[in-house]
Amino acid sequence: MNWSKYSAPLAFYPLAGKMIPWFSAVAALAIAVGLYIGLLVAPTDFQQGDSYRIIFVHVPAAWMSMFLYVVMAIWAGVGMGLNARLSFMMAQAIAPTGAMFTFLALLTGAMWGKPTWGAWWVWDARLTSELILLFQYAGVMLLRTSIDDLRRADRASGVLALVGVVNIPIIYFSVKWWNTLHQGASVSMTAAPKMATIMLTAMLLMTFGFWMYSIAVILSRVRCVILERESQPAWGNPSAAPEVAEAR
Amino acid sequence: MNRPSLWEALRGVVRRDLLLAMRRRSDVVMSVFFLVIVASLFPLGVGPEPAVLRTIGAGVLWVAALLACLLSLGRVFTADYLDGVLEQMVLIAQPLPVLVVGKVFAHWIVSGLPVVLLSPLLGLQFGLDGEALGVLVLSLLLGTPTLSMIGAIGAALVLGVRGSGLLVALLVLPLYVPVLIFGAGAVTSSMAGIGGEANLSLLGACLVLSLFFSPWATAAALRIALE
Amino acid sequence: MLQTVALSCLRGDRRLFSDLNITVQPGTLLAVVGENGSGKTSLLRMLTSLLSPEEGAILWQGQDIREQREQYCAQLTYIGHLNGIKDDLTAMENLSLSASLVGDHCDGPAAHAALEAVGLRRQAHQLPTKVLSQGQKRRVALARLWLSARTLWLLDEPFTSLDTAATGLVTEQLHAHLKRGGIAVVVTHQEVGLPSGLVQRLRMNG
Amino acid sequence: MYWGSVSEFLAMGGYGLYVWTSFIATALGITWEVLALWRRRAAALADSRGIVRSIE
Repeated sequence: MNWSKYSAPLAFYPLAGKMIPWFSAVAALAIAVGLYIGLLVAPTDFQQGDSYRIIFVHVPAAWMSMFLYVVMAIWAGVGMGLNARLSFMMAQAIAPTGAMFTFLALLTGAMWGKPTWGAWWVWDARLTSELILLFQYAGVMLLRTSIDDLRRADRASGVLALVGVVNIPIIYFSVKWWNTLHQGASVSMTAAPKMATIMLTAMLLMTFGFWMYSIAVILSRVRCVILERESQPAWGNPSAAPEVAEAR
Repeated sequence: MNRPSLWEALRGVVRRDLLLAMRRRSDVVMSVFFLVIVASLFPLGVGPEPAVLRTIGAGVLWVAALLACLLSLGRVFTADYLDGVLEQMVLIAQPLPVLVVGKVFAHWIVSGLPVVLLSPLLGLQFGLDGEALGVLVLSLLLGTPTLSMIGAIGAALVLGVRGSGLLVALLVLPLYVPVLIFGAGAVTSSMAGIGGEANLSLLGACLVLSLFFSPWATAAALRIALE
Repeated sequence: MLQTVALSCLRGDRRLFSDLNITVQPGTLLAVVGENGSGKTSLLRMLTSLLSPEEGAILWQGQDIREQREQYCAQLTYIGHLNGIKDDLTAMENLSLSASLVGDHCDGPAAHAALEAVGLRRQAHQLPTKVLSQGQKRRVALARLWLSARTLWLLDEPFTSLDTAATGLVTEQLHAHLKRGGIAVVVTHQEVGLPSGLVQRLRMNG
Repeated sequence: MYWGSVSEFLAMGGYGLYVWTSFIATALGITWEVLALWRRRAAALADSRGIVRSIE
């Protein structure tokens, strides 16, 4: 599998550069329209009042945080399976954006929780798994930065990302189980059972916008990673092959 | 062909680690001592009301067991990595994941089993009574091997990395959450009269799952660390 | 027969060597020499299958070692620059445990004989290796060669911290191994005292 | 348009603090990420010793 090892990152660099403006433009458009509908057009929710508008950023951020983690793990898995450096670079580029969305999901979740449940934080299954997800993003990034050898850093953080993918659903269901057991506040983030079409439109537009934004940012970051890695000193000037002296 | 049988290799790995643990008994004593101290500090911090202690008891003991396991993780592979025994183990002509199970089993005998055996005594400190004590021991018996299995992944990932002691905690603790929930949950639900069976069977499921997956991940991490 | 085909090695971002083609025939020894950091140890670790090659392949009896890892491991004895012995165990325990772990035949008398063959006197056999000198520890590690009936020996600087007498003993054992039709790859910075017809030299340039 | 006046819009039915904190935090997060990437890119380009010209 030599096809992707040296050529791919350098061939991908200009391609990514061409795609970034398009994704950025689509992202800006979708987010602008989504904000317009969500903040200006959509009516107040009769149960929750206007605090429900937080879901227009909260839900997309939470979805992106989980989605990006899975995508990161897939790239890492592909990288290990095919020994492809570009895959690891993609995984490396995804982590910070995913972590940021996780953080935003937690923050906006607290903002939504305070007026809705009267508490900044509840040990709800979704919030808890989101918190653990943040720790896992941090772990993957920390492990990468603590290992000096790039190849090893790629692979070790890849293994961790893959292990984490198994962990998140287990945590989700375990906390859910735990909550029902304690019979505490049976809370759910999707408190609105039948969301009006207009609200749903705004939320889907925002999600689409966040998604496009993520692609643009990740492509831009992977370009930085390619630059940083490929411009290391002594890259690509192989020393002479060793001489073999037969039966001296 | 000079090839050990799988059973021979597995037994050899366990035997060497247990022999080494016998030579360095102070390590084992220290992590047990740590557990006792942590468990004893909580009543001093929370206050001596028996009702409060009984409600937090299971959680505190489980967290203490988790921390004791975490502290001992450095012993699983680090010394072997530094003196070259690990690379010899990787070169044994048998599947590495199976040998990893041997290493983890030896680690559990040395660090997990003492916790299980000591837990009824510590449970008494928190006013846990007969049935709850039994469930506590059973939950630790099912849970601590899982902790060792999962912890081995982290221990293998951070081999030779600077600041590995703190890093392994950051990597492994998020993965310990389900075990903690089910383990402590088993005791609290049995005290609440619901019975701990559901939680215990979930703990068992976690153990089976970790027995299946963690040796592969650990073996992959070991090969990566040795490159 | 051990072969490398268009082998190249990358450490970090440094290319240590590329397009390396060597063949080691049964009954011969490949001495890998070169300055520090030239990739000698990396080459040896690739030959053990611990390090996977960036490009190219290593063939054992004509087949890629990655496709037959366990069969291949069953035929090699590797002694790295780390001794692979435990400080808290005695020389005897170390030797018999490491031999039985890899599947070499090793009972008490055989282990004693191996330790004596490498020049460790009886009194040292039951001491924890942490009280032994560097040279003695190296001897404990190398004693495995007297228990190994495997075809391929991969040794990283075997003569480090050995005195002349021990160097001679190890060289003799290498000679006996080659005469049995074995193959050895030895990373070393000193001459291997073997008949020149048996030795092939590979010089690595940094 | 749903809202009657700007002040009504800003008040968000009494939930202004929570709603606006969420939206502004998200905006700040995105802005921060884009700026950080911009600077990282500038630094990477400065160190790249003309590798970009050779590949683009």
